[in-house]
Amino acid sequence: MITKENMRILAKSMIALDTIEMVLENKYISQTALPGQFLHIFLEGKTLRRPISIADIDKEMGTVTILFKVVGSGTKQLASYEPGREIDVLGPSGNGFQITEEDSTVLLIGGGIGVPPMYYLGKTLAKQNKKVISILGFQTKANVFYEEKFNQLGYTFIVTNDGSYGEKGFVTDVFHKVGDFDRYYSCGPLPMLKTVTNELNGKPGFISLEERMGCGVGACFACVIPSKDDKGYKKICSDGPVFDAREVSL
Amino acid sequence: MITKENMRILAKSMIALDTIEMVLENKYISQTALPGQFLHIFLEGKTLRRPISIADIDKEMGTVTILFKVVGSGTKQLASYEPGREIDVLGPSGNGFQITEEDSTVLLIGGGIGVPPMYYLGKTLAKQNKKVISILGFQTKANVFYEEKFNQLGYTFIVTNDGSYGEKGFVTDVFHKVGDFDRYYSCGPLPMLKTVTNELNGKPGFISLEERMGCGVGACFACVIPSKDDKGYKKICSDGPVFDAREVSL
Amino acid sequence: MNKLAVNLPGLHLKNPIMPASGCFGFGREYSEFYDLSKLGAIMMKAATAEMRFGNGTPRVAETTAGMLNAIGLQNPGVKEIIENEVPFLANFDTNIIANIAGSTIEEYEMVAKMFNETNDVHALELNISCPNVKEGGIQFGTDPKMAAKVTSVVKEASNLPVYVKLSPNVPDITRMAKAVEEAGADGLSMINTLTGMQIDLRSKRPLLANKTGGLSGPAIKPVAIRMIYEVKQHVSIPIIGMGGVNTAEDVLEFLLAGASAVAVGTANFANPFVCSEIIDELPETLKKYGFDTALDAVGKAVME
Amino acid sequence: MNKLAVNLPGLHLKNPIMPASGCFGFGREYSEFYDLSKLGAIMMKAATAEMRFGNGTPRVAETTAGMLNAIGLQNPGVKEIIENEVPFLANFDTNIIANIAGSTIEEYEMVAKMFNETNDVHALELNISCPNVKEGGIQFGTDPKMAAKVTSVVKEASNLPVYVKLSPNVPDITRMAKAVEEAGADGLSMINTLTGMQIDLRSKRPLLANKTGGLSGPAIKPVAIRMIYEVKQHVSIPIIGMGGVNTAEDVLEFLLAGASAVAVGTANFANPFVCSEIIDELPETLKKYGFDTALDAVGKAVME
Ligand SMILES: Cc1cc2nc3c(=O)[nH]c(=O)nc-3n(C[C@H](O)[C@H](O)[C@H](O)COP(=O)(O)OP(=O)(O)OC[C@H]3O[C@@H](n4cnc5c(N)ncnc54)[C@H](O)[C@@H]3O)c2cc1C
Ligand SMILES: Cc1cc2nc3c(=O)[nH]c(=O)nc-3n(C[C@H](O)[C@H](O)[C@H](O)COP(=O)(O)OP(=O)(O)OC[C@H]3O[C@@H](n4cnc5c(N)ncnc54)[C@H](O)[C@@H]3O)c2cc1C
Ligand SMILES: Cc1cc2nc3c(=O)[nH]c(=O)nc-3n(C[C@H](O)[C@H](O)[C@H](O)COP(=O)(O)O)c2cc1C
Ligand SMILES: Cc1cc2nc3c(=O)[nH]c(=O)nc-3n(C[C@H](O)[C@H](O)[C@H](O)COP(=O)(O)O)c2cc1C
Ligand code: FES
Ligand code: FES
Repeated sequence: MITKENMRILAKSMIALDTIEMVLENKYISQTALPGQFLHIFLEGKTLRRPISIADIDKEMGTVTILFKVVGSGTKQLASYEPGREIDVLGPSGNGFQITEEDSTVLLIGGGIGVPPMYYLGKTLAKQNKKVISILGFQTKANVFYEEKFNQLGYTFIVTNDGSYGEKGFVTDVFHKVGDFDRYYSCGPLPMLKTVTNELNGKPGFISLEERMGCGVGACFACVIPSKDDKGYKKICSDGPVFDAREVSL
Repeated sequence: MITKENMRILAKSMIALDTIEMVLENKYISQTALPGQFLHIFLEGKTLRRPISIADIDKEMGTVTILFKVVGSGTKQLASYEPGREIDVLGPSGNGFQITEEDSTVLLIGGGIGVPPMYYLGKTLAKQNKKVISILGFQTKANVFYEEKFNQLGYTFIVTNDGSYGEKGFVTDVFHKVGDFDRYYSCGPLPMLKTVTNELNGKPGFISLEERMGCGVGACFACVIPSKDDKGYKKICSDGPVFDAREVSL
Repeated sequence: MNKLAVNLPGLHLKNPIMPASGCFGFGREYSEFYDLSKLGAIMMKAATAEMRFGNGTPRVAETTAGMLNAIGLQNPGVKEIIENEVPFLANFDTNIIANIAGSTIEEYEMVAKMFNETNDVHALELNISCPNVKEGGIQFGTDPKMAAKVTSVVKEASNLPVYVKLSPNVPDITRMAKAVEEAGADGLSMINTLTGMQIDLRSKRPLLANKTGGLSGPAIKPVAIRMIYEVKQHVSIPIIGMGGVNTAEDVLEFLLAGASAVAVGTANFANPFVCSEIIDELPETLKKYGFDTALDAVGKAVME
Repeated sequence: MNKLAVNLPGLHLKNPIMPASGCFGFGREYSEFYDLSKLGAIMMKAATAEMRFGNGTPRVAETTAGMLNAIGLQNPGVKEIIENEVPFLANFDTNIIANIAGSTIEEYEMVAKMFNETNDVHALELNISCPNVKEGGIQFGTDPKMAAKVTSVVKEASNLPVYVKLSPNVPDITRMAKAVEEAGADGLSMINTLTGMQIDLRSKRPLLANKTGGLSGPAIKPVAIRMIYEVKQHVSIPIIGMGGVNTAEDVLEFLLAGASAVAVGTANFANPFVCSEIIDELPETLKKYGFDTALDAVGKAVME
C-alpha cells in the first residue's frame, strides 16, 4: 500500500553523464517494494511530484536506490540535495513486474533511463536462479552505467546509438544474438518500446511505461493509455507502470 | 551608488522574540553605506526583494549587521539561512539620515523594528561627540533588544506598551523627561511616526518611512508618499526612506 | 458547538473543506490515506451522459506555482458512477456533490435527473466552465444566457440544490453570477481553471496533446479571490471558493473574500493529506486571526 | 549578421528584448546598472495627458510566483515626459516605445500627437488594458468596438507605428486582436496583467489600497503563451509578447508561440540585470534548441 514516507538520503553519486545514483533509507518502502514500482517524490516549490523507478533495494540495510537523469528543473533540484537530507515520497507506487516461476530464461531490455528498474528486477530474477540476459541501450558512451552490475546477473549486451561503446545501433539490433528466452521485460523510451513489442510480437513480455502524472495514485486521469479491454484505458500510475505487452496499445 | 552584491552570512542569532540579528560580510557596502540606508534582499523563489535597514557597520571588519523580525514568509526564509551562505542584495539603497555638524544633542526615537536603523545612526552621532538620547519603544518585554548597546551611546529610555519592561506606554509618553535637544531622528510604525511628528511639530527632525516596494530603486512608483513640494510625491525607496519631517504628509 | 460547521443549501457541512472536482477522482484512492468522513464534502469528478475517454496524453504540465490540465472530462459515464462510485462514497459520513458536464443542455438535464434519483447525492455542481473539451463546457460558461438556460433546465429536472461552477475566462464574472442566480442557482462554485498553454522547447509544440489546458494552483489564487470578492457584493446565494488553496491561511483568505466553503484541488497531488491537514489546522488559524467560527469570517473583507 | 536582430514596424531591434512598460520607469534607474544601448527597445511607463498621482498605497503585493500592482498610472504627464525623459533615453542607441493611457479617446489622441512631434520616439504602445484605473483603460480593452475606435483615432493622429496592448481579461482575445488589426494597428503587445486581489489576513481587508490589482509574473505565463498562440493564427501583424518572462528559455517559448519580440516586466524587480543577462544568454539558448536566429523561432509552435 502506498504511504507518504520520509526517506533519508544516505549517498549520492554521479554514475554517468547527468545521471545520479541516490541511496535512500526507509524501512517500510525497502521491505515492501517490488521490482518495477516507483517512488513519487515531492520537491519543495514544485506543484507536482516526480515519478522515479526503484533501481535497487537492500532489505537488510533498509535502503532503496534510485537512478535518475537530470533533464529538467525537478531532477536538477533533486540532484542538488545532499546526503542527510530527508525527502518526502509517496510509495511504493504502481504495480511491479510479474514474475513467473516456471520461466528459466528471461531477457531484460532497458533503454537509457529505462535501465534502472531492470536492475532490481534482474537481481530478483537471478536470485531465483533464472538465466538473465540483458540488453542495455544508451545514446553514447558517456551515458553508460551499471554495466558491471548487469554483467554479474548474466550476459549483458551494451548498445550505443553512435557505436561509441559496445555495439552500434538500437537494442533491437542485437536480438538475433540473444537466442531463446521465455519472457522479456522492457523499459525505455516509447519509440524503443514500440519497436521492441513489434519485433517480439507473440512473445510473452512486460513493459514499463512513462507518462506525465498528476496525482500518481489513480485519481486524476492524467496518465491514461488506451487498452484492449472493455474499459478501454489503463492508468499508468496505478494499473501500471508495468503492463503485459499484449494488453495496451502503444 | 546601488550595486548588486553577494553578502556572506557570518553570524546569525535570535536577540529577542522572533527577532534575528544577522552579520553580513561585504566590502563595498560596508565601506559606502550611511546610517538610514537599507539593503534590498533577494530570496529564492520570491518575486520581490525585501527591504531591511542597515543596523550597524564595522568598516574595519567589512561587515554589515541587520536586525529583522520574522513576520511573514520572506523573513522566515531569511531567518532559516545559515552562516556561510551568500545572499544577493541590492544596496546600499535609499538616502540615509542627514547629520548636521552643529548639533550637540540629538534624540533618537525608535519603535519596534524601527529601532535597528537608529543604532548605526546613534553610533555615528556619538562618534562625533554629540550627546545621544534614545527612546526605544517595544510591544512587550520579550521584544526588547539592543538596550545595552544604546546605553553605551547615551541615556536610553525603554518603553513597552504593556509596561512589562521599562516605562509603560508609548515613546511619546517619555518626551517630557528628555529635556532639550537640537534634532530628532525617528523610525517606527506609521501611527507612532504620526504622533511623534505631531508632538514635536516645529522641531527639526528626520523620519524614516516604510512602504511595500516593487523595484526598490525608484522605477516602479510603488512606494510613493504625498509630499509638500511641487511634484506632490516622493518615492520612499529612492528619495527616502529618510525624509525631513516637514517635507512629507503622513 | 462545532465551530467549523457551515450550512449551505442541501449541505450540512461539518467543516467548510472539500476536495475539488477532478482532483480527487471518486475518493477511492484518497480513502487509503485517511478517513473521508473527515471531509465537509466531496466533489466528484465530472460526470457526462456516456463514458468519455478524454483527450490524448500528455494531459498535464507543470507551470510555475501551478499546473495545466486537459483531461477532457474522462469519466465512466453517469450510470456507472451511480452504480459503482456513489455507493462507495455513501459509506462515508460526508456530503457528496456530483459535478456534471455536458455538450448539450439535454445532456446536463439527463445527468441531473439520474443523480436526482439516487438518494446519496446531496447537491449538484454544474461544470459550465471546462476549458478542455471541444464543444459545450466553456460556451455555457461565457455566455450569461446559455448559463441561465442550463441552470433553469437542471433546476426543473431535479430537486437537488444546484451550484453553478463559473469560468474565470470572462471579463465580467458578476454578470455570469447574477444570470445564474436569477435562473435559480442555489449557490456558486468558483473558480474553474484559466485557459493556458505551455510550449515544449524540445519538440517546439504545445506540450499538452490538447494544446491548451486549464491553469490551476497557487498561481491563480489572486484571480479567484478577486472574482469571489466581486461576486459576493452582488449575489445573495453562497459561494464555494477554490483556486490555489494549499493552507488553512489560504482557506481563511477565501472565507474573508466571501466564500462560505472552500475546495482544494491541485494541492492534493503534492500532498494527499492536504484536506485532512487543513481541517486540523483551521480552528487554530481562525483563532489566530480573531475568529471564533468559520462562519464569522465569511465575507468579512467585503463588508465595509 | 546579427542573429538576434528583428525588424518590426518602426523598430529595428538589435535583439528582441525590451523592458515592459511600467517596470522600468523611464530607464534612469536601470541605466546605473548597465548600458541601456544593449536593449532592443525600451517601453516607457504609461503617459497620460496630465500628470497623475495614481492610487493610494500599498500599491503592490506579492503573490505566489507573481505580484499584484495598482500603481494607477502615476506619471508626470506627457509634456514633462517629452521634455525630461525622452531626451535622456535618446542618449542611448535603442528604440523608444511610448506607452499611452487615457480616460477618453481624445486623451489618447492628444498624447499620441505630442509623441509624434518628438523625433525620438519610435513607436506607440496603446495601453487599452490597464485594470487599475476607474475610467478608461480597461473598458477600451474589453470592447472590440472601443478598441478599434481608439486605434484608428491614434493612427490618424500620428505617423508612428501603433502597437495595441491587449488585456487578458477577456473570453476571446482573438476578437480583440482582429478588431484592432482591422482598425490599422501595426502590431500587438500582449499581455497586460490579469485582475487579481489579495486579502490581508490581519486587517481582513484587501491589501492594496485600490483593492484589486494587476497580476504579473511567472504565474501568468501560461495564459500569455496561450493567448499569443491563439492570436498568432488569426492576425498577420507582429506581436510583442510579455507575461512572466524571467529567462532566455522563457523568451524562446514566447517566440515559438508567435511573439516577434519579448518584453520583460516584473523580473526586473528581483534582478535589475535580467534584460541584459537574457540578451547575453539568448544566442546560446537559440542554438541549444536548434535555431540559428531569433527570427527562425518566431511562430514555430503555431505552424503545423
Ligand atoms: C513510472 C515512471 C518511472 C520513471 N523512472 C525514472 C527513473 O528511474 N529515472 C529517471 O531518470 N527518470 C524516470 N522517469 C522519468 C522522470 O519522471 C522524469 O525525467 C522527471 O519527472 C523529469 O522531471 P524534471 O522536473 O527534471 O523535468 P521537467 O521537464 O522540468 O518536468 C516538468 C513536468 O513534467 C514531468 N515529466 C517530464 N518528463 C517526464 C517523463 N519522462 N515521464 C514522466 N513525467 C515527466 C515532470 O514530472 C514534471 O511534472 C520515470 C517516469 C515514470 C512515469
Ligand atoms: C526601508 C525599509 C526598511 C526596513 N527595515 C526593516 C528592518 O530593519 N527590520 C525589519 O524587521 N523590517 C524592516 N522593514 C520591514 C520589512 O521589509 C518587512 O517586514 C518584510 O519585507 C516582510 O517580509 P515577509 O516576506 O516576511 O512578509 P510578507 O507579509 O509575507 O511580505 C509580503 C510582501 O509585503 C512586503 N512587506 C510586508 N511588510 C512590509 C513592511 N512593513 N514594509 C515594507 N514591505 C513590507 C514584503 O516585502 C513582501 O513584498 C523595512 C521596510 C522598509 C520599507
Ligand atoms: C487535473 C484536474 C482535473 C479537473 N477536473 C475537473 C472536473 O472534472 N470538473 C470541474 O468542475 N473542475 C475540474 N477541475 C478544476 C478544479 O475543480 C478546480 O476548480 C481548479 O483546479 C482550481 O482549484 P485548484 O487551484 O485548487 O486546483 C480539474 C482540475 C484539475 C487540476
Ligand atoms: C508595477 C507595474 C506597473 C505597470 N505599469 C504599466 C503601465 O504603465 N503600462 C502598461 O501598459 N503596462 C504596465 N504594466 C504591465 C506590464 O507592462 C506587463 O504587461 C505585465 O506586467 C506582464 O509582464 P511581466 O509578467 O513580465 O511583468 C505594469 C506592470 C507592473 C508589474
Ligand atoms: S497520475 Fe493521476 S491517475 Fe495517474
Ligand atoms: S519601490 Fe519602485 S519606486 Fe520605490
